[in-house]
Formats: sequence, C-alpha cells, structure tokens
Amino acid sequence: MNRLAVNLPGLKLKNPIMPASGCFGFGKEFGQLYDLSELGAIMIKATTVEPRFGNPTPRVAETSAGMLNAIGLQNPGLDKVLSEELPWLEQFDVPIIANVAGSTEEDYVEVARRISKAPNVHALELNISCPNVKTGGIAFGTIPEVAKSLTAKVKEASSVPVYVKLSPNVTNIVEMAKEVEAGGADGLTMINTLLGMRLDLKTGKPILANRTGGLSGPAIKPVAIRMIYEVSQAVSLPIIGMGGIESAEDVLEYFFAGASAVAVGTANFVDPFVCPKIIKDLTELLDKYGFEHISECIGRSWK
Amino acid sequence: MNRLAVNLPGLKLKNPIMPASGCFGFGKEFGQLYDLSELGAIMIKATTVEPRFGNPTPRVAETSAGMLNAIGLQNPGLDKVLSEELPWLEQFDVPIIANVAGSTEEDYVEVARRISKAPNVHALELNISCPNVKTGGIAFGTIPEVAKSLTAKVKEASSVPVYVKLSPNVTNIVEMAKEVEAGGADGLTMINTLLGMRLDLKTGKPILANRTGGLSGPAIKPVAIRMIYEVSQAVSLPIIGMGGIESAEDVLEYFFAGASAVAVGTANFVDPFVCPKIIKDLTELLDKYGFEHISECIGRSWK
Amino acid sequence: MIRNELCTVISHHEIAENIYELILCGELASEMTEPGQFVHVKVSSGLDPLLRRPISIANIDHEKKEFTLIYRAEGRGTTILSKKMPGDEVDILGPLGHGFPLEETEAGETALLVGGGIGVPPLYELSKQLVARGVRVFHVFGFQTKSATFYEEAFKQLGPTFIATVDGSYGTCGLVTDVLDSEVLSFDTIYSCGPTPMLRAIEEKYAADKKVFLSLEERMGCGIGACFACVCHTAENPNGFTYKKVCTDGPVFRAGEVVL
Amino acid sequence: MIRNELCTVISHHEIAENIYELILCGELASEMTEPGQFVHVKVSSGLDPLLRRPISIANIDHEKKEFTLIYRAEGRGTTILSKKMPGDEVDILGPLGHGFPLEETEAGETALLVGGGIGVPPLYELSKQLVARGVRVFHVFGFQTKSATFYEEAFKQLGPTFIATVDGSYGTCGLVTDVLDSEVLSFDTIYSCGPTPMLRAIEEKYAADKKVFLSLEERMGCGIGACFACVCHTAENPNGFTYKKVCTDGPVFRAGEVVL
Ligand SMILES: Cc1cc2nc3c(=O)[nH]c(=O)nc-3n(C[C@H](O)[C@H](O)[C@H](O)COP(=O)(O)OP(=O)(O)OC[C@H]3O[C@@H](n4cnc5c(N)ncnc54)[C@H](O)[C@@H]3O)c2cc1C
Ligand SMILES: Cc1cc2nc3c(=O)[nH]c(=O)nc-3n(C[C@H](O)[C@H](O)[C@H](O)COP(=O)(O)OP(=O)(O)OC[C@H]3O[C@@H](n4cnc5c(N)ncnc54)[C@H](O)[C@@H]3O)c2cc1C
Ligand SMILES: Cc1cc2nc3c(=O)[nH]c(=O)nc-3n(C[C@H](O)[C@H](O)[C@H](O)COP(=O)(O)O)c2cc1C
Ligand SMILES: Cc1cc2nc3c(=O)[nH]c(=O)nc-3n(C[C@H](O)[C@H](O)[C@H](O)COP(=O)(O)O)c2cc1C
Ligand code: FES
Ligand code: FES
Repeated sequence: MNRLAVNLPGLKLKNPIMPASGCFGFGKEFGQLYDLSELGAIMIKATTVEPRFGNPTPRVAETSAGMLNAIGLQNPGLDKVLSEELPWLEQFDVPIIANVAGSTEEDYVEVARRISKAPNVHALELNISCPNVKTGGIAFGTIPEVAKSLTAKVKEASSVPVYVKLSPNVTNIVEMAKEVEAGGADGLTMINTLLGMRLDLKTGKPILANRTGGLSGPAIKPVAIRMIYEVSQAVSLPIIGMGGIESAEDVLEYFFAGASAVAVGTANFVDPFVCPKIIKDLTELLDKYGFEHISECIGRSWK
Repeated sequence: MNRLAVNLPGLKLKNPIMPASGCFGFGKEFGQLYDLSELGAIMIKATTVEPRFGNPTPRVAETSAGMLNAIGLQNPGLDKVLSEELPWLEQFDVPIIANVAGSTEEDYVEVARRISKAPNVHALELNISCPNVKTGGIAFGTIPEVAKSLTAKVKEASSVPVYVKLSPNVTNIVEMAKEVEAGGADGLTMINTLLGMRLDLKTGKPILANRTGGLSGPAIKPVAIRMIYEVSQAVSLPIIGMGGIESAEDVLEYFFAGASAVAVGTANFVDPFVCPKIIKDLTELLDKYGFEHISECIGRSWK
Repeated sequence: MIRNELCTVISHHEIAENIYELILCGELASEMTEPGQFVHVKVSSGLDPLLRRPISIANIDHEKKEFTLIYRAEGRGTTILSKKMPGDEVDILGPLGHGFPLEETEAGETALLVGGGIGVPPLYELSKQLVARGVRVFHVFGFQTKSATFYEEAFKQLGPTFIATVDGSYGTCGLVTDVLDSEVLSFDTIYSCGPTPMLRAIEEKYAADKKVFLSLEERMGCGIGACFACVCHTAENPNGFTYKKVCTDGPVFRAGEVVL
Repeated sequence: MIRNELCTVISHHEIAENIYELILCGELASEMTEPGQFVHVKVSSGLDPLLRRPISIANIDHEKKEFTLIYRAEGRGTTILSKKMPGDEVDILGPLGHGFPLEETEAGETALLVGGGIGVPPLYELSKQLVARGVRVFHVFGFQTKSATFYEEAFKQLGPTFIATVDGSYGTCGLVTDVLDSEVLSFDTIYSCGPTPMLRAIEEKYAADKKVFLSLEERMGCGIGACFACVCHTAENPNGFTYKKVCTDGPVFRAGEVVL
C-alpha cells in the first residue's frame, strides 16, 4: 500500500506534495536537480493567452520569515506553453495542474479551454487571486459573485476538473469558498499571497518596482491554517493547502487543518531539494504519530 | 529642539514611541524595569464595562517570526481601571491612550464616556478589531457602516480625541478608514492582529484553547506597511502604526509608509527594554539618514 | 530585581536522553533568591524562534555567580539552545516569579519533594536549601523510562530518593503516586513540580492535611506579568474573573489557591 | 552541476572596512569552472533571514577543493555571515550562472578588467585564468574610499592595476571612467563587474568597437532560473516580452545583449 497516495478530482497522486505555481517555473530548472517523477504533481506557472513580461525589477523583497514578490504573471503565453513547456514535461510520470490567469473572463476561458486538452494537464488551478497585476486578478478574487461567475464559465470550458485558488485578502474567506463551490468548482487551492510592502530605508521608497507584492513563506502559515480550518468545515470540496510549508511537519499541520494535499512555494528557493525531502520525511512522520495512511490526517483538528 | 516630538490630536508626545495595547498591561510590570516617563505615550490594555476573565489557556502560541494570542480582553473592568490603574499611572509624565472595547455600542459608549474623563487619558483607542472575542469586536471592525456609526457614537461620548483601531482582516482597508473618518474619528491606529491558527502535532487540535488567535510580530509588518501606505494617502487622519516593530529602523519604515507615531507590541515580550532602546536609537538614525526631525519622515514613500 | 543579561556558558552536557544541564555565569545570579524561580531564555539572537523559553533554575552558586538550567531539548527552541558551547552567550531575563516557600518547613521537620520528568530540576536547589536549614528531605521522582532519569546521585546526597518509571525500566514501575501509595513516608510539607495530572493527584491526596506547594506550567508570552497569557482561575472563584498569573504570582502556589 | 552542500569555513578575515574574505572548502568547488559564476549562500540554518544571498566566486583552488567569497557585510544576512568562524559550516548552493567567456580573448591579446566596489571580487579568478592562458591584463578598479580597497597587491601580481576612489583618498580621484579617460590603455576585450551606472558608462564608451562583457546584479529569489525575479529585457526587444534571467543566462552578458 502506498501510504501517501491521495485521490482528488482529476488527480491520482502518488503523494500529496507538489510545487506551488510560480515557484517552480515549468519544471526545467528543478528537472536538472532531481527526477520530477518523484513529485505528486506540478503546479506550473500562471499561463495567460498572450505572452507577458510582467513587472519591472526589483520583483522580490525579503521580509521576516517571508518574502514579497511582484513577478506580474510573466509567462511565454498559451501557445508556447502548449507547444514547448507541457510536451517537455510529458517525459515525467507526474500530473500537471495548469495555473490559469487572465485580465478578462474571455482570457480565462480561452486558456482553460485549450490548456485543459493537453494530455498531461489533469486539472486546472484558477488563479483569481494574483495580487500583482493591475487589471483582473484581484477583483475576481475578492468579490464572491464575480468569482462564482468566472468559476462557472471556466468550468464549462475546461475538459478537466477545476480548482479555484483563493486569495487571503478578504474579510470572509468562507463566503468566497461557498460561492466558488456554488459556481461548480471541483476543489480549492489556498492560500495565495497576502498583499504586503517593504520600504527601502535609504530612498524611503518601496523596494519593489511594483510597490506592493504578495507575501509568502512561513510568516503566512498561521493565516493559511486558520482559513483552511474554517473553509474545510464549510464546503465539501477538497483543498490543496499552501503557505509557508517547508517540512513534513508543516504538511501534517495542513492536513490536520483540513487539506487533502499541499503545495510548496517559497521553500523551493531556500532549498531546491525541499520537495523530495518532504516526501521522504513524510512516511517516517506517519509512523511517529501513528497513522497508517496520510488520508487519516485530513481535518483531524475539527473531526 | 526635540527632534522626536510629535503633536497629534490630544497628544503632545515627547517621542512617537508607545507600547501597544495589551502588550504592556497597565504599565506596572514595566514600571519596575524603567521609568515610564521615557515613553511617548502608553496604550493601556483594553477596558470593558465589566471585569472579564478572558479565554481559557493556552492563550499564546508561537509562529514563524510571530505569535498568536487569544487573551480575550481580560481586564479588571472600568471601575477598577478608573480607581486603581489610571491613578497609579499619574505619577509618570506620560499621556495615556485608553483602549476601549465592548460587546455592544452601549458598552463602548459607556467606557468611552467615563474613561475619557480621567485626567491622564489624553485619547481613546477604539478597539473595533479584536479578533478574540465571540460577540462584537469583529463585526464592528469589518463592516464599514457599523464602524462608522460606532465611531460617531463614541466620538460624541468622549471628552478626548478618538483614534479608531483598524483590523487588517478586511478586503478593503481604505474603505474602512474612509468610513471611520466620515464617522468623525480624530485618528487611526493600525493594524490589529491578523486572524490565524496553529495546530498541535501530537493532538491534531488547535494549540490555543480559543482555537484561533491574533497574529502579531515581525511576520505581519509587510501587511501593516502596505495598509498604512494605502490608507495614509486616502484619508487625512494621522495614523499610529504598529505590527512587528522591534527597532528604530522599523519605526522609520512606518513613518515613510505614512505613520505619525508608532506602537510596539510583541517586541516587549522578547525584550522588555525595547521601547527605551528604540527611543535612544531613533535620534542616531535620523542623523544617519540625514533628517532634522522625525516628522520629515512621514509619508516619504509616496510624497 | 529582574535583569536582562547575556550570560556565558560555563558548561553544557547531555545528562540523560535529550536532557541537558546548562551552567551559566552572569551578574543576575546574585538576584536569585528563592528556589523555584525561573528565567526566560532567548535561545538565538535573531527572530527564529521569536519568543523566550521559561526554564526553572536548578542550582545557584552565588559565589561563582553561576546558575544551572536543566531542560529537555524537544521543540525548536530548546533544540537550538542545546547547541550552545562553553564560551557562547545566552540572553537571559530573570530571575522571574515566586518560588517555593522555604519557611513553611521548620528546621527538624520533614519535607517531601515530588517531581515528574522535567519538573524535577527546580527541586534540586530547593532540596539543597531545605537541607541547609536543617530540614529532612525525601525525594520521589517519576520519569518515563530509565534513560530519562538524571541527578539521582546528587539528590541521594541530600536525602532518600525514590524513583518510578512509567515503563518499569528503573525503580518502581508506574507513577510517583504508586511510590507514595506503597512507601510509608511521614512528612510535614510537600513541594512538587511536574505535569498537571500529577499535581492534581497530589493536591487531592494531601491538601486536606498537609502543607502542599505546587509549581505550575503555562504557555507564556512576556514572563513578567504584562500580557495575561498565563493566568489561572483562583480556587475561591473558579468561574469568575479573579485570577493569578503563573509567571509573577507563581509559578509556585499553595494547593487550593488556584484551579489546576 | 548545481549542488547544495554544507561547506566548511577554512578562513575568514576582514580585509577592508566591512569587506570580508571567506574561504570555504567543499566538493562543489570541483564544479566551479567559469570565472564570474556565483554561489547562493544561506547565512543561517533557521528562518532568519529566509532567503539565500548571491555572492560571486572570487577564487577557486581545485586542488584543495577551496573557493573564496569576498563580500561586504551590510544588511542583515551578510552581517550574520560575517560572524562565521573557521570550522563552522555554511550552506552553499552552486555554482550558479554563466561567467565571463575566457575564450573571447586569445593568448597574446590584452584584456581590460574594470571593477567597482564589491564587483571587483569575481575579476580576481578571471584575471588569474586569463593570465594562465597567456592573456595580458590591465585592472581598473573604483572604490568609495581608501579603507574600502582590497586585493590590490594580488591583482598587481597579475597585471598593472589602477585604482580610483570617489573621495580621492587613494589613487585617482573619481570614478573608473576617470581613469579610463586619462590613461592610454590599448586592449581587445573588456570584462566588467560593478554598479549598473558604471556598466552603462562602459557599454556606451566601448561597446561599438570592443568586445565587452558585463556582469549584472539583480535581486534574486531562487538563483536557479525558476522564479523570474531577476529578468531583464533583451536589447533587441526592449519593451517586449523576451527576456534574459540574470541568474541563469547571466550574470555575465555581452554588451548589447540586454537592457541595463
Ligand atoms: C515556569 C516554567 C518553568 C519551566 N522549567 C522547565 C525546566 O526547568 N526544564 C524544562 O525542560 N522545561 C521547563 N519548562 C517547560 C519549557 O518552558 C518548555 O519545554 C519549552 O518552552 C518548550 O520550548 P521548545 O522550544 O522545546 O518547544 P516549541 O514547541 O518550539 O515551543 C513553542 C512555544 O510553546 C511554548 N511551550 C511549549 N511547551 C511548553 C511548556 N511545557 N510550558 C510552557 N511553554 C511551552 C514555548 O515556550 C514556545 O513559546 C518550564 C515551563 C514553565 C512555564
Ligand atoms: C550575481 C551576484 C553576485 C554578487 N556578488 C557579490 C560579491 O561577490 N560580493 C558582495 O559583497 N556582494 C555581491 N552581490 C551583492 C549581494 O548579493 C548583496 O550585497 C547581498 O545579497 C545583500 O544581502 P544583505 O544580507 O547584506 O542585505 P539585506 O538588506 O538583508 O538583503 C535583503 C534582500 O535583498 C537582497 N539584496 C540586497 N542587496 C542586493 C544586491 N545588491 N544585489 C542582489 N540582491 C540584493 C538580498 O539578497 C536579500 O534577499 C552579488 C549579487 C549578485 C546578484
Ligand atoms: C515568486 C512567486 C511567484 C508566484 N507566482 C504565482 C503564479 O504565477 N500563480 C499563482 O497562482 N500563484 C503564484 N504564487 C503564489 C504561490 O503559488 C503560493 O500560493 C504562495 O507563495 C504561498 O505559498 P508559499 O508560502 O509556500 O510560497 C507565487 C509565489 C511566489 C513566491
Ligand atoms: C498578547 C497581546 C494582547 C493584545 N491585546 C490587545 C488589546 O487588548 N487591545 C488591542 O486593541 N490590541 C491588542 N493587541 C494587539 C496589539 O496592540 C497590536 O495591535 C498588535 O499586536 C500588532 O503589533 P505587534 O506586532 O507589535 O505586537 C494585543 C496583542 C498581543 C500580542
Ligand atoms: S506570561 Fe505574560 S502575564 Fe504571564
Ligand atoms: S532568481 Fe529566480 S529566476 Fe533568477
């Protein structure tokens, strides 16, 4: 028995560990360091219809136990992702979750329709929560009805299950989750980054050229855990949890909160081997805390 | 010239550094460690009409570069604060900012009316954002119209200027600030804690007896800086900034963002001498970055 | 008086499995008076971990300005602490809290010291000071297993010492209460420190006829009485709003004073 | 190949004001080939600070498996790094990026190496390797002030070395461009590393007739090409969506390849 195997809509995962979108490119760089087939899945970088350069640099700034980023959805565009990035990833035995972004509903629908047909794309992650782009993004992720309507349209266009990525920058995350569920989502991924800023003491100006950026890393873990705890009790969708995960212990905490799988973002920058390391440690940790199978851990904090 | 002196509604501060509410009790403990007259002001612990015991323990949990607390507004009640705590503080040459809390509008108004008459209370801090109490608190801090109406009522009852303490757990902090300004607030204090949670790996259950708690400390500083940056450009109220401050450098970053004074919370637990230390370092820092007076730093990031 | 000082590591050894004995030197040793007080330890100079760790004072040497902490390296903070080497500095805030009242046992009387696991350390300084006052002491200590026991010889120098282990690998098999049930010990005072269930059992068994003093544990923020993290209800008003703070009113309370 | 290894500190000295020379030993030294590559340094084992710091490789000793980093202790991370003692371990990821192309200068030709401040270090390994190939080298370096200069003697062993200081406290008063304007130096290739305004000046002055290679700096996340933190526009499409990553395509670029 594979004690780490998890089945989610569209996804038969050999383990519940995957790199988070935007923190792993399209896999090529990490593919030089270890065998990507070890991963449960891969969440590839946000894809938009047209290629995007993203925001001016500096695009990252360090914070206490975290970092800010304002990459701005840089990506080579849908055509190139379909013709180059995804085919390259086919050599690995790993399902791809495609992160779908855009400025208009039509953009999202177009990317979803076409990218969901790629043979190794097993699910979509609807990025309605990117804080670093001027248009779209943030409104889709903060107004419940807008999120619901977008979810429904993307769901209709997609050939694979759709996971909606929730923004933590809202007053009521449960309300967002419920609307997205009503819109037909197959699952949730949460959380995206918190909106933050750092200033340069010498100039007095923001360090990031984009001024604000998304806060990720261990600093945000308690917020993510709280939100997953609340949302997992309020909806019946599976949740892929993320935010500051860097160890197998963190993974367990996310499962206890209510996640059914997790994604690792920022930690890949600190230790590029962190994903395989967590996968290795996770089985031992199940032994330590007396679990047969990782799925027994789901929602233990409130069950 | 006192290079650190700051004048705000109701407050002539010899320096802009004050301990944050709930992190300094009513001053007695720190009074044993240093002369409280060194401080710019003191924000005393939240006061409610009736005495409160607060939440069961454990009430604190550590997080990466932060901590969660769920004290639950424990306090000896208005009568005792008026008859014992505030008179004791009169021996020091330091203005008191009284943190006002309650479960109903009437509660708030009652505390505000009476506590604002104490001779050393120079301003009120309206705590509409405490995440750790079941009733009141959170609704007052997340629904703009409710916040506005409460502000107006408290303002009417108070004999001293009223600062409203904003919660970061909202989709749109600027909207909250504007409504509160419309309600007649004299200033803002921000931010209160982010709602978070940690789970115990052995039991799978929340570490805090109250389950969720408020996240404070350096982890939340980038969120606070972002919010002050946004709000200070949108309203004309002075802002007392807080969230993760532990050095004079942090103070400068808050001023650049748009704060006119700052409060230090969690850092008092790590280093009980941190407030006098920051006050001492701040003048040197003005030299280092070439400022005559601390007020030149206000809003430098966007001015 | 409470002081904050960088103390120097004099020695640091693993004296049982994951249990470390850390001897520190600093001026604040001269402020340490009551056995059962604790210090608040910043285990690293940065933000990781953020908060201090409360650790009891196990031994005081006023002449050398040294004091001993005995702790279990378990979580993130204590594991980092366990890496300190002689000559390194450790940021200490203390001494904090109120300790065991020595004066409650007269010279010639007998005190029973009951400790569980990592609650044993503060009883060492207590036992020393009691013996110095002419008090007879018995020690009854419970541990998980043999490899977790420590300081048995040192305690034996001061008075008879009974040990129980949960797995029976050493001494009596079971809990301290099993020792207390089987041995016939006559005494005037009990001083105890250890897990809450143990303290409760002792309170139930002895509080009616003996003077019982219990040292409590609670998660702390400030350690100096300012944050209200560590409060407990008072026994006279168990659901009301009266309270005691473990960090400043305690950690040692008279049995019946607070709700365990 | 990129490796992640705990390397051992062999020696660590302050060689100029706030400038440290750190010699590390590790297997990954054998992977270091091109001068101008960098490593990504985790300065502490915990979360504070969180991210790695990119530091250029200043010297490689394949035989001893040692390599040298020269850095300025300025912010939080580098200040913590500066506390490491011989025998301590430092978590290194590397070697990263593409360095200076040696083969662009033939034996017998002349290379001009222009460095500014903390951009000087990678030019040392470069100069050594060029000289080993039979290339003549000139060095022109700019520093803020005399106390910030370092490695002058070492560079002089390899070729003529001109120094400028902004405050005129040593060498020519002014910037490297002032040296370049006043000295008559004939050369075939320029290799340069330093602040962006300096690189821009060099590009403007020489890119038309000479082979010019510039090493860029940018804030980094991953350092391995995955996060898109460190991109720059390509010169052929300065407002489009084509880009180069400083961490993997660079840090060294041919002048005219990317927008400075
Ligand atoms: C008055 C007092 C005296 C103590 N004396 C000793 C002693 O002499 N020797 C010893 O080994 N232990 C003692 N403890 C317990 C010790 O404080 C904890 O074991 C320690 O804080 C755990 O830290 P960590 O870094 O290992 O765990 P982590 O899991 O990293 O700790 C996370 C947070 O929880 C707190 N915490 C975790 N467990 C406890 C606990 N049991 N009690 C209080 N806070 C806790 C930590 O202080 C920290 O804030 C004492 C506790 C108190 C209150
Ligand atoms: C390819 C490359 C090679 C480098 N080689 C050297 C070298 O050999 N010697 C040397 O002294 N410096 C070098 N630097 C600059 C060095 O990386 C920064 O000085 C260092 O990261 C600052 O860290 P800190 O902890 O002092 O500052 P902090 O202010 O604590 O840094 C905060 C964050 O900003 C980043 N940051 C700050 N300044 C810079 C900068 N100038 N460039 C890139 N990131 C920055 C840090 O990496 C960190 O993520 C190099 C930079 C790059 C990109
Ligand atoms: C550099 C960077 C780029 C990111 N890009 C994306 C993105 O393109 N799409 C997306 O949905 N999330 C993106 N994220 C958010 C992460 O996927 C993740 O939700 C967040 O970082 C929290 O996880 P972490 O704390 O483990 O990093 C990005 C995060 C970082 C740090
Ligand atoms: C233990 C604790 C108790 C607090 N109690 C109160 C309170 O009673 N009233 C209030 O308005 N804020 C309270 N706060 C919030 C702080 O005043 C402050 O807004 C917040 O902690 C952010 O600042 P910091 O990161 O410097 O701690 C409390 C915070 C902590 C950590
Ligand atoms: S720990 Fe803060 S009051 Fe006791
Ligand atoms: S630093 Fe991540 S792509 Fe260059």
